[in-house]
Amino acid sequence: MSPAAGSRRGARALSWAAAAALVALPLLSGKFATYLGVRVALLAIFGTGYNLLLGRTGLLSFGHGGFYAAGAYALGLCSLHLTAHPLPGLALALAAGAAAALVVGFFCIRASEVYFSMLTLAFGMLIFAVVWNAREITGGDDGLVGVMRAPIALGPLRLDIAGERAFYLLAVALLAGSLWLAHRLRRSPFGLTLAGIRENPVRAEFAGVPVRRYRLAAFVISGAYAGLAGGLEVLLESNARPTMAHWTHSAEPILVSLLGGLHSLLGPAVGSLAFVALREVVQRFTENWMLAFGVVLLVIILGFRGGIVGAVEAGLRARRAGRAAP
Amino acid sequence: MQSIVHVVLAGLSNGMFIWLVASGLTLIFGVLGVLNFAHGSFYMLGAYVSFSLVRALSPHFYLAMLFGPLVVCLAGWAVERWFLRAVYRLELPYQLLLTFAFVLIFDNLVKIVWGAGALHPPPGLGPLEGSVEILGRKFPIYSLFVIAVGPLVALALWALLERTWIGRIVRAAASDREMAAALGVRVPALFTGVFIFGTWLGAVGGALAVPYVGVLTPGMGESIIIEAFIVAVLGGLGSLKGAFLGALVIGVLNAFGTRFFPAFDMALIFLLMAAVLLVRPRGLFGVARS
Amino acid sequence: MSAPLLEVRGLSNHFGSVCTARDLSLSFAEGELTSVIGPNGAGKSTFINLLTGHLPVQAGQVLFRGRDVTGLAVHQRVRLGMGRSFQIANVFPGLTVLENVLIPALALAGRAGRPLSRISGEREAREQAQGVLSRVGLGAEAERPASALSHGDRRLLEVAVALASRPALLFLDEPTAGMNPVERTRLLEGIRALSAGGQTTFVLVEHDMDVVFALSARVVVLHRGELLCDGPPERVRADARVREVYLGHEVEEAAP
Amino acid sequence: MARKRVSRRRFLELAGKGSILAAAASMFPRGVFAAPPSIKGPIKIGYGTVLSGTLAGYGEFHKMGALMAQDEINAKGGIAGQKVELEIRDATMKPDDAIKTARYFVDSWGADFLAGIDSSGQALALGPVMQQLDKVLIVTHAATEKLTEEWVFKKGVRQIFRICNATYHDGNAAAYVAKDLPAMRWATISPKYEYGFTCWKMFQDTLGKLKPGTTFQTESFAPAGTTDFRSHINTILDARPEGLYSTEWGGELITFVKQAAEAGLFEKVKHVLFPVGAAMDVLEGLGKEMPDDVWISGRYYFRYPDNQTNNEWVARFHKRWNHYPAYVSETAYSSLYALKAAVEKAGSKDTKPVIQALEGMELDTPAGRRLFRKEDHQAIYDVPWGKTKADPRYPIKIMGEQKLVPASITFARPPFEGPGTRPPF
Repeated sequence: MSPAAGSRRGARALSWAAAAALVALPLLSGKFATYLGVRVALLAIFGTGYNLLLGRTGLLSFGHGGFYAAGAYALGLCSLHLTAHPLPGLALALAAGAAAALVVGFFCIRASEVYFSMLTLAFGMLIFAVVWNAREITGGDDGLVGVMRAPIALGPLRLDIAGERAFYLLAVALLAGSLWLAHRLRRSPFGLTLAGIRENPVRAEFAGVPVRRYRLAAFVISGAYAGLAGGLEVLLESNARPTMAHWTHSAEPILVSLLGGLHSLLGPAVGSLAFVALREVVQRFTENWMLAFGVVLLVIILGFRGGIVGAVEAGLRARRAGRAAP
Repeated sequence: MQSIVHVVLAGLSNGMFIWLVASGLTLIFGVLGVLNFAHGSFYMLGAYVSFSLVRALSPHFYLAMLFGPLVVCLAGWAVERWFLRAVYRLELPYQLLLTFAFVLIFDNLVKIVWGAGALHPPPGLGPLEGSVEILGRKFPIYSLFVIAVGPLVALALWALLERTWIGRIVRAAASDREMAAALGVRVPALFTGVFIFGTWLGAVGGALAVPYVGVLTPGMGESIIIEAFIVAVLGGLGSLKGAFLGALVIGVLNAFGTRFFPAFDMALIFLLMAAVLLVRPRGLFGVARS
Repeated sequence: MSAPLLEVRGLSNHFGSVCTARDLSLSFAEGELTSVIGPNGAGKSTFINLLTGHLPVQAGQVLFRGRDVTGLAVHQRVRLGMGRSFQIANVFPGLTVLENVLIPALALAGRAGRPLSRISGEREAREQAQGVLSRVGLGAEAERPASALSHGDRRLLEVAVALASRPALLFLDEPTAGMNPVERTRLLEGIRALSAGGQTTFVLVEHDMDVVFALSARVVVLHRGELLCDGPPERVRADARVREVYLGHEVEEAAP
Repeated sequence: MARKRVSRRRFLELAGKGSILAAAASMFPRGVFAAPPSIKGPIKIGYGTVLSGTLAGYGEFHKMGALMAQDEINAKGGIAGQKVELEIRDATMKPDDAIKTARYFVDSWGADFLAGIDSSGQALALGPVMQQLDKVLIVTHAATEKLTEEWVFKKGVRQIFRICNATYHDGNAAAYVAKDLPAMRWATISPKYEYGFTCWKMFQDTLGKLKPGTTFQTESFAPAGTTDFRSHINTILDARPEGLYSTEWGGELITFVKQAAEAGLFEKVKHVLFPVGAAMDVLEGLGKEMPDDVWISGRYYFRYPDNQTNNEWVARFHKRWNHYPAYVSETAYSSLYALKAAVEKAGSKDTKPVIQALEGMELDTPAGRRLFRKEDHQAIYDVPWGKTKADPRYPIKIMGEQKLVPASITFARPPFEGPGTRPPF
């Protein structure tokens, strides 16, 4: 075994340990931290899927709140009218997010750049308006309330997720699954092709890639992630609301992706952690959290273009280079 | 008939506000290639600063509307010179995020300076106060004034861009900034100037909105910026002609929608934008940017 | 005799009031290295854009191996065996050189859409990609990001990307523009060799007359969207109208 | 020392009887309570309200009331001898932020009680959360009747109480005012969300029964954030109703009134009802631009009741903040006193005994005597309706002619289903 491979293995073990510690931390530091941990996990799922579209395929959507809401209402309605079992609900949420993304994507995918963004914004807001106005089904702006967190029953096995910790572990497990899938997608031929589309759609087309179809596929996958996150949030907060589809909510995955780093797998997850933690910390010191948050955003955009992950990587690289030089 | 005329008038006056905000947005996009989320904040700042000046300069409210936006230009200058300049070369998401950060900052600053509560301008608009009877129904003189201001601004902008040497330089820099730089145009300074001018337009919209809306709140720029975005996109990004037309269409359509198809009023402008973009992917007068 | 590789019938195109293609009809035979020349604004790039599907055809027909491809999307034509390069180097700048070539190789193999398998496991496509890179002389650069290549190497890479689709017919739009003499020679030698290999038929759009007359078996001259002359180099060189319109223009341009 | 013992004995004695006076006495205690052994440490109250965005002004008014209550209570010995600690946090108007705020207060900060909450969506979303957190929440602004009917009464979320009046007042009580007006054809411009829909429906149902033959011809609902009501106003003018009912509120009501005045609406439609028009932000915002002879009401009106408790409070409030109290100031202020009364009555700050103490409790507050209805935890108290008029003593319009429609006849009654549960009774 070469020393380099040994240190790589060491680094990998270290990062796994760090991840495990990070996951365990909320469990050890009280209920509220656990609750925030769940929110970080949900936002991270939302963002990780979203970044397959933004960071990987190069499409800036302003409508993913709509798919999030589709998932949320799918789970909510399923739970209230069909079965409270979380698994069919989550499956339905995922499918609803994907289906909504398929329909919206079909119309939007041919537009380019800003026009694509604005079209997705329009469709997201249409979903918002529909949810708001379909009061009989959705409860209007009051939202869909009273969804309960039933246990996951698999034959004789029953997983109770009503407690914070259990639900946190479920959310983290789903996040891990989401990250694993995103990781596999990124290093697959499909992921490479998406990156090619991001880098140069015209060249990709002339390389024999049906660009629109691939973009649509990425759009639908990210929609499915959004739907899953939306469904999970309904389980967490026991309500679904139209503002989930609002463009301000669609902006959140963009924010966390940029915050964490657009071009890395972990970027959105790290960005979600930073986003939730930052707001929480700032809010303890000042009512003017918007001001503080705005300033932090400025610093990150102007100072750390690769996001947090990018900055850390650059730092590590510099250290390694510094060590190698003498 | 009476109803239709008044619906159209209401739509026109509303459309002219959107136009004033969208014109600055469009100009900035057309020349700098930046989508400025913070443009709504300049609208808000225009309203607040003018509001304070109205009190100080009472009863000459029009002076406040003249000077208020100029004060806001300072904010525009600072944003462009110290921050925006750094992200011209970056992708769209970074630009949006940067300007979004300023939305948060300005909203919060306004709250700190002017308070969280809504502010209400005192009455007193001199000759523009009161209403006139049109077809047996009252219509505010001030709204008529706004309806007149919109096309005047459009005309002035057109003349400025098409008929003056500054306009020629701006257009040259907009179509090819490297070429303009090679010809000796100081592009950074020009961009700063255009951004300040765009800021001024947005702030004028805000100043004019003070008596029209009657309420000032931190965050008042957020809803109008979305409408202005839609108008700018509908007309074709970078096209002032398109933005003007788009604002008229959105204003009037919204008024008709509220009156005749209330079920759709929240979705109407989005439906319209989606429909236009599906037929014309670059808006009404949009051209491809390289 | 079998059908020509590519046949164009009555192709016309307008940009507003400007006519960029007027009732063009011609065909390209397999294995015959053809150059398309013409003064600036002659409609050369438009011609290629129309043939490859980059621009929609307003009137006329394009047949590839006897099959009507007029309405097909770009990627479908590529799959059938039509490839191209662009006037300005057009690669995937953020990816490595190998990845650049892998994308068309995977697309060709119908494996680009595989979502869960690993790139590193795509043996065949990788071998093919490496092969193409070696052929254009970029084999050693495989792991470098494309954006780090020199201008000439980037043009070579673009040709490699196009070749990786294994085109039967490859349009190269001014492939040597901006290259230094060494790079140019290398590229032209490569093209000559590949053309002789018989797998790919080349159609070049060129400015450089030396290149055109040294390489081509046939030269097509366009002028203002119209076919001015079509034949072996010697005949085109001798054609009076070509001399007047095309070379006259060249002389004009060269004059200060 | 002696005084302390007396008051404590008096307290226990009264509490033992379950007397309504216990609460009233504890509202302005004369002595300092010794801490009963079960109550330890400061009483921590987490207050969530909107402090950012366009409605942040409401949060400021909440804050004024809550801070005043905290300071006054602490100056007079705290709650059951323990100091009150108040933390006010931005819960925005979004349900998820409200939930996060509640969880922060309870799980992180260690709140004993919660209060505040502005939007109906937030209140409804908090239902199951409060059950899970098992802390008392006193809602001071959100008005949806579903909160108390569905969550508290039907689903048994006993932790939630509401100290402000509900949509019943805005819908049903308005109908009682409208029935005596010479107007048979009514129209509305109201918010395009559940609150606006619900109130308009209650108004129609109740008025339709009170005065058969009344017609409700036109409705124009304005989405949240509307800044241009001219098309809505045109809709109403076209329909030529005799009466206009509008549950627009806050800044949007101000904008609406200004634009309606410009369009001459108040000359064309003689009878106008603004159920939340007596809100202080509206009265201050419109000043003299508020037209005369419009019927207004709210969740509290600073000149009612005209008694010592209220008048002194309004004076203290005005002195400290240079504002007249908004209704959320009063509900915020009284929510702290309700908690004080409940804790002292229960002799504990634990959730269960405090809920028991609050249920059925009567409490004298600036807004008058409140009764927390046992079944649904809704505070029953009266807020007057009045016709706007100018008064030289105030920079704002106040109520001239007043009309009191008692809450007891306008609030829906448990079990909220079947005959006799909705007015008119």
